[in-house]
Amino acid sequence: MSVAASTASEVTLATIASGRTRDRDIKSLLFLGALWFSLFFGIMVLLALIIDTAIAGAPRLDGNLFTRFESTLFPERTGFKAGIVGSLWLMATTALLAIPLGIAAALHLEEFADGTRWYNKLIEVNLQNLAAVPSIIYGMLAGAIMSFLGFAFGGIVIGGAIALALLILPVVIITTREAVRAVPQDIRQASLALGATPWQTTWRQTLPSAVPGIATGTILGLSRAIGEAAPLILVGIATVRFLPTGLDSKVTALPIQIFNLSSNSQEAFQTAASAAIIVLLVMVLAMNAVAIIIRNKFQKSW
Amino acid sequence: EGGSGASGSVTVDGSSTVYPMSSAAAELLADENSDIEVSVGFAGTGGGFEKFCSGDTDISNASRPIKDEEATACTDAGIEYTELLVATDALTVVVHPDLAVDCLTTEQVVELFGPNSKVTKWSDLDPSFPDTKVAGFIPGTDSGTYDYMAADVVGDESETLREDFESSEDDNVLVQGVSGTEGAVGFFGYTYFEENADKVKALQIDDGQGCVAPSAETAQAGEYTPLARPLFIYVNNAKYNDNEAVKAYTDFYIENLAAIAKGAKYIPLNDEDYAETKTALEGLAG
Amino acid sequence: MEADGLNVFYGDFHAVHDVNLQFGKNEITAMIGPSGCGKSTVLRCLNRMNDLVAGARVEGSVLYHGQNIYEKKVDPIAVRTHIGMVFQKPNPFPKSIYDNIAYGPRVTGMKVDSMDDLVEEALRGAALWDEVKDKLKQSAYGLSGGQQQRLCIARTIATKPDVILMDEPCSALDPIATSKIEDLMMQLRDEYTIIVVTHNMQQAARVSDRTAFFTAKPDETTGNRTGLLVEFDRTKQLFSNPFDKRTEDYISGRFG
Amino acid sequence: MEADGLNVFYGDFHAVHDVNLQFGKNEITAMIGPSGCGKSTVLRCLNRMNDLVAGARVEGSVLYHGQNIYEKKVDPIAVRTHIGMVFQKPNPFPKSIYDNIAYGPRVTGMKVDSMDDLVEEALRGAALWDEVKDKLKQSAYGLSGGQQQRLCIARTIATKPDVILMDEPCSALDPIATSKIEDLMMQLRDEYTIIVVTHNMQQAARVSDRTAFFTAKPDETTGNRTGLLVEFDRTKQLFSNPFDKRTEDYISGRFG
Amino acid sequence: MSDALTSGPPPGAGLTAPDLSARSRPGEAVIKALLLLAAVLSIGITFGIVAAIIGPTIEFFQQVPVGQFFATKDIGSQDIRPAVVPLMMGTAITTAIALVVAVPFGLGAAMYLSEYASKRARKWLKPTVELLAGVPSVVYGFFAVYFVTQIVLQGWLGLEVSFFNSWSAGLVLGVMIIPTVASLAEDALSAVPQALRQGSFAMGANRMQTTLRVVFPAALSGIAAAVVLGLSRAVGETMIVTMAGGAAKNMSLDPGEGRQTMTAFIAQTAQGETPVGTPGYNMLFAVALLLFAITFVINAVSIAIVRRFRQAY
Ligand SMILES: Nc1ncnc2c1ncn2[C@@H]1O[C@H](COP(=O)(O)OP(=O)(O)OP(=O)(O)O)[C@@H](O)[C@H]1O
Ligand SMILES: Nc1ncnc2c1ncn2[C@@H]1O[C@H](COP(=O)(O)OP(=O)(O)OP(=O)(O)O)[C@@H](O)[C@H]1O
Ligand SMILES: [Mg+2]
Ligand SMILES: [Mg+2]
Ligand SMILES: O=P([O-])([O-])[O-]
Repeated sequence: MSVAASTASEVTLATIASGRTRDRDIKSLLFLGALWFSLFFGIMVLLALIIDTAIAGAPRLDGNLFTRFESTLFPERTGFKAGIVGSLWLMATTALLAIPLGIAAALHLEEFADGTRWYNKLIEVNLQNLAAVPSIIYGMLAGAIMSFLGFAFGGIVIGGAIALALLILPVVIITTREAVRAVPQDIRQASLALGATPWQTTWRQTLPSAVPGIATGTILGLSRAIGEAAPLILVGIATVRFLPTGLDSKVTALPIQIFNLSSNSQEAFQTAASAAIIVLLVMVLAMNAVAIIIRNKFQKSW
Repeated sequence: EGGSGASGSVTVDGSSTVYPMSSAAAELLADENSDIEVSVGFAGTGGGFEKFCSGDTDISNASRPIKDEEATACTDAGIEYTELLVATDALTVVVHPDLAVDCLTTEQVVELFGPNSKVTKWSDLDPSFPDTKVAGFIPGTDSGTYDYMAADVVGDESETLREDFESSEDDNVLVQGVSGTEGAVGFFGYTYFEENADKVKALQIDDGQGCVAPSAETAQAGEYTPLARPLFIYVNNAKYNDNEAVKAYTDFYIENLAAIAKGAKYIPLNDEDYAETKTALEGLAG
Repeated sequence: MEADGLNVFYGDFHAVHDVNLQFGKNEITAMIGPSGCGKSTVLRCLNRMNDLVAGARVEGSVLYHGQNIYEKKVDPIAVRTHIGMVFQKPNPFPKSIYDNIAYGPRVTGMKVDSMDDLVEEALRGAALWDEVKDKLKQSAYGLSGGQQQRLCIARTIATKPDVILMDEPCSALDPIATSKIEDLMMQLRDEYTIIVVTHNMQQAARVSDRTAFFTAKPDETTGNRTGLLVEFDRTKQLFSNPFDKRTEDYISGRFG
Repeated sequence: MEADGLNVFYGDFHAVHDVNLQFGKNEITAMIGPSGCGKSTVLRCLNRMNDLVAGARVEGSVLYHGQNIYEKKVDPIAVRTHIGMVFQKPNPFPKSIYDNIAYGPRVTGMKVDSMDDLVEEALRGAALWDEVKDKLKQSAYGLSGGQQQRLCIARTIATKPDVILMDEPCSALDPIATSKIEDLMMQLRDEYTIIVVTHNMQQAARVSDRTAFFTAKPDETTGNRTGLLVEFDRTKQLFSNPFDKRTEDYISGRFG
Repeated sequence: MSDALTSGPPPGAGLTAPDLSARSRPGEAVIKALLLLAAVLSIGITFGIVAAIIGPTIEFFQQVPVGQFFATKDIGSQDIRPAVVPLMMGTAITTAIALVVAVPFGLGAAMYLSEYASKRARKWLKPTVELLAGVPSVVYGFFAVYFVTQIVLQGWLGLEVSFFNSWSAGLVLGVMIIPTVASLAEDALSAVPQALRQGSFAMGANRMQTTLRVVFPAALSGIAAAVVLGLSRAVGETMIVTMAGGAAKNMSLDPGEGRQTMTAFIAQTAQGETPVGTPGYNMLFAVALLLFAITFVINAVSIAIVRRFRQAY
């Protein structure tokens, strides 16, 4: 067709076909470089941390690490049996306290609460605030609860677990709500239209569909709990040289043992602490990895 | 003896200076009898007595004798106790190993740590000392060590030390601080120094008789003044008699006192003092 | 079944104004009208699904076997077991085909001799048995859209309702699946009273016995559009000889 | 400006098949056709906006002043400063009216004597000056939909392009705003080459000089619907006397 | 208006009405009550925190005048060291250093993830960055002391910093909160509608200009909330500052020196197990209440920012 362009302007062609794109001009490249660096700075620090700890702790990654109690006399065979077992106790107890409570609260807010009521609004705002409360404050609260309940001694399993459960409760509630909210309304309506009660609908349809999301959230919450030391200090958890036998027995935790050893100036103890950090990191990173895999695998698009 | 049949739990708290000994005692006992669960804390001498006199703990570690008001608190709560001397300590003033200072007079110690100290550089203390900034790492106010330095050495009526120094109940933190900071000074029990002799340097103290280095010998011989001091454990009489674990632990502790002190790198008692301690222990079993 | 002076509000918004309708037993009643005129709203009133919408409020009554289902002593959950519902988008549960069907009888505590028989009967009733009988234990999500919609119908009839409400049951389906569902509706008419909302006038004309035409009238002051019933008659009559001008305009494609 | 043997793929999906089009300078070319036939896709090829769609791949060439804009040495960003684009939904930036207009000249590093003058000129060009001259510093979000769309046009002409692409620029607007935009388009024709996608045949007939009619043909095996150009002619000719049966069916409302 | 009744069969004729009467479902009610209880408990926690802290705090202020609490230097005797201002200084300095690290790196990472990374890359990169927040804080504390202070600051950089110092604590704290800032900021950036980006590209802007001039400002309220949340994390973090920041009440501004933060004070004092009831012990609660109030206010600010400036697009 003759109407097609015939007056090609030289200027125009020069600018569009310069062989350079402004997406790769020097400023853009510097900017992209800065973004890259931002992203990888954190990852590099993480790597440095892992490598440094692995090198420092390698000599002590032996059986004693897992089978022996702490020794102040013989640093080369000090062990973390009490801390590892104690942390597992604390975690299991924390899970028992926080998960049912968190899921119940989330279900109320998401499925049964009338969001226009003032008390439900209050609960919402309050949850946002709780998520930002420093962990050490939860430790103080747990300490107060323990003395209120009349436990003379600090440092016992249930005290630590209460502190950790309080700490992760907001996380569990928030992630559970997100998971429940992601379940499409369709499914609930279908169930209700068949004559199921609201609770039957929640229990048999909504909750099962939300399990992967809830699992991701609780695993992340528990992985945070297992690494916490500050709230445990506040409930009096220190080092002990025996295993807990019940909820009211004295206990120690891996992060507490690490904290106590880290201040010991003898190198052999620091080596042991590094080895214990490796154990703790493996636990935490494994939990995170499981959570990420669940999230990426079960993320439904409906 | 070792109480091989006994089981139960023992709660020990108090002086962080004595902690390594009591902890070593627990550790060695565990090799013989793993049914006894001993938990040892380090709340500091004052904090320890607080718990001890409210009946929360069975044994209290102390790096000074019990104070009158503490004794009253115990008596008011109906708690009878026995004091057992377990070792001697030489309170050691340490500095960063590169610091070119080797000896302080008692007066200089007072000037350095006193509540109104104006010493910010070593040269403020003595013009011949280097021009390095002073950084301090001292025990927390709840420790017997702090009390001892404040009341018995510095002797200011407020019974406090200067406040701009780092403080911690955990002597290991002090070792770290002193060894990691140029121009740093601190003080703590002799053991912590001995364990870390490669990281920090102990100063000699001149109490008018010339510079004396802290050591087992000088402490035992009474030459290391005014910083040598006795270390104790206080045992709750009733708990000792009612709780077989407490008895087993205490007996084991005193029985093996020399070995424990050696293991924990303390200055053991001389024979005379040890005999006195054994007598006191026998008096306990009433 | 009958709606009497039905008014529905969403908060302050008057969505449906004074609707009176009588649904014939074992008949298919179609509800048509432009978007937003309140067809779905009226339908949801008929089995109290509107109870679940926050802020929705219903005035007037819905009589079912002479009983006003909005009376206080009536249990909305029981209402829904008698008056089933099929939705616009097929919404099977993320479970096996078998469990989808068995869900209703299980949650309502229905006494069943053999669940297997009940499942087969329901699937046969929804003309789906032959297509799925070999994969009852497989996930319902593996079915095509049309099969999923028939599964939803099967699931509904498994609870043995006597009225089935359908809200645009074919609008998410292709023509072949649509015609299967239409056939199925005509079969089901022998046993069930069916009330269906549709956008598709041809569909209304093809399958229904009676048709209700709704439209929405904007409020003069607020401009809010409130839905109302314009005309309700035998389908043949309404399409061939509408009584109201608006109906005529709508079915001749002049608006909506 | 001209498209030569244009084929577009989204991943494996062949969205547009072999389109050849010549756009007249200082003319308005309309692209019409049923939904999904690839009109927007073709339009986006003309200023390389498709580069930003993950998985999109373009074959063939688009000549602009004789230069193939898909050649390697061509900077797509520079292309876009010469060939502007207006979208279906008005998308002003969350900035002031003034900054919306000034954005293009600023980012492209245009030499301007007075930004104020440029802003005024662009707003006058988009017939918006009188309505907004007193609130240039206010957020663009305070404008009505039609004003926002004219702002988007003003923003585009501020960078002094010579081609303006418009993808259903009126479909989110009410009739009054629509007619304002249509007037504006006819004014702009004096200075710019305009290519507009529209669903509204009346609009195409009213404003355009030439019209391209697209449709989509399902693949026999996969059922994927690939878009193709059916007919391209002077608008009067195409609407009064279509050459192709499919065009005739479409413009007479028989399908789509 | 209709002839339905005359031309159709009477509705529902000849059938006995089914039983629709309301039945009581006690189980259902109990469960709902339990769920409500669980939700209400979250409010109970807040009240519990305040209640647990307030009693000893009141006692503290009976023992120590408010003026001494808000003093820059301890004026007291024996074991009362009531000045809180040096602790607040410590918190302020470490937090400032942490933000100097976390804000640019966090926002940079967020912009990369949201504007540059492919969908697939983002799916794995984002959790990897989030791992940084999953590393236990004792581990960071250990790393701060033995790697950052000893190897990096004193070794490689040859700085004359104290063994305990704010540089090390603040830097590592900053790394720890990078993901908090990055994750929330990324959400905010991703929520900016695609139409705005298209608009910008169509004007001839390049990706950097689009990111910085259109997307970033549009997401500003969310980004501000992300930074504020990072701030609140930094203020509340305990172990890193306890292990690496030292225990001195220090009013100097030199980050090379050590100083105690409010959280470190709480942890260290609690560990020392100061005798219950003494002013030294009660001060723990006064400081905790102050800390709680500060984080509460910070968080309220962040919620308000989001509410107030939420873009309507
Ligand atoms: N949950 C709700 N809250 C508030 N308003 C609603 C709600 N559901 C529907 N509406 C409003 O009520 C009116 C009627 O809606 P309804 O869905 O019943 O219309 P409809 O005729 O089914 O339309 P369509 O054909 O599009 O499905 C509409 O104006 C709608 O916006
Ligand atoms: N980003 C994309 N990824 C994959 N497929 C796409 C994408 N964008 C469009 N398509 C597909 O390409 C085909 C043509 O789409 P296009 O948007 O160009 O159609 P259209 O003619 O503009 O339709 P409409 O009139 O609805 O806007 C459609 O089948 C569409 O689904
Ligand atoms: Mg509807
Ligand atoms: Mg389009
Ligand atoms: O812990 P102290 O020995 O110093 O009381």
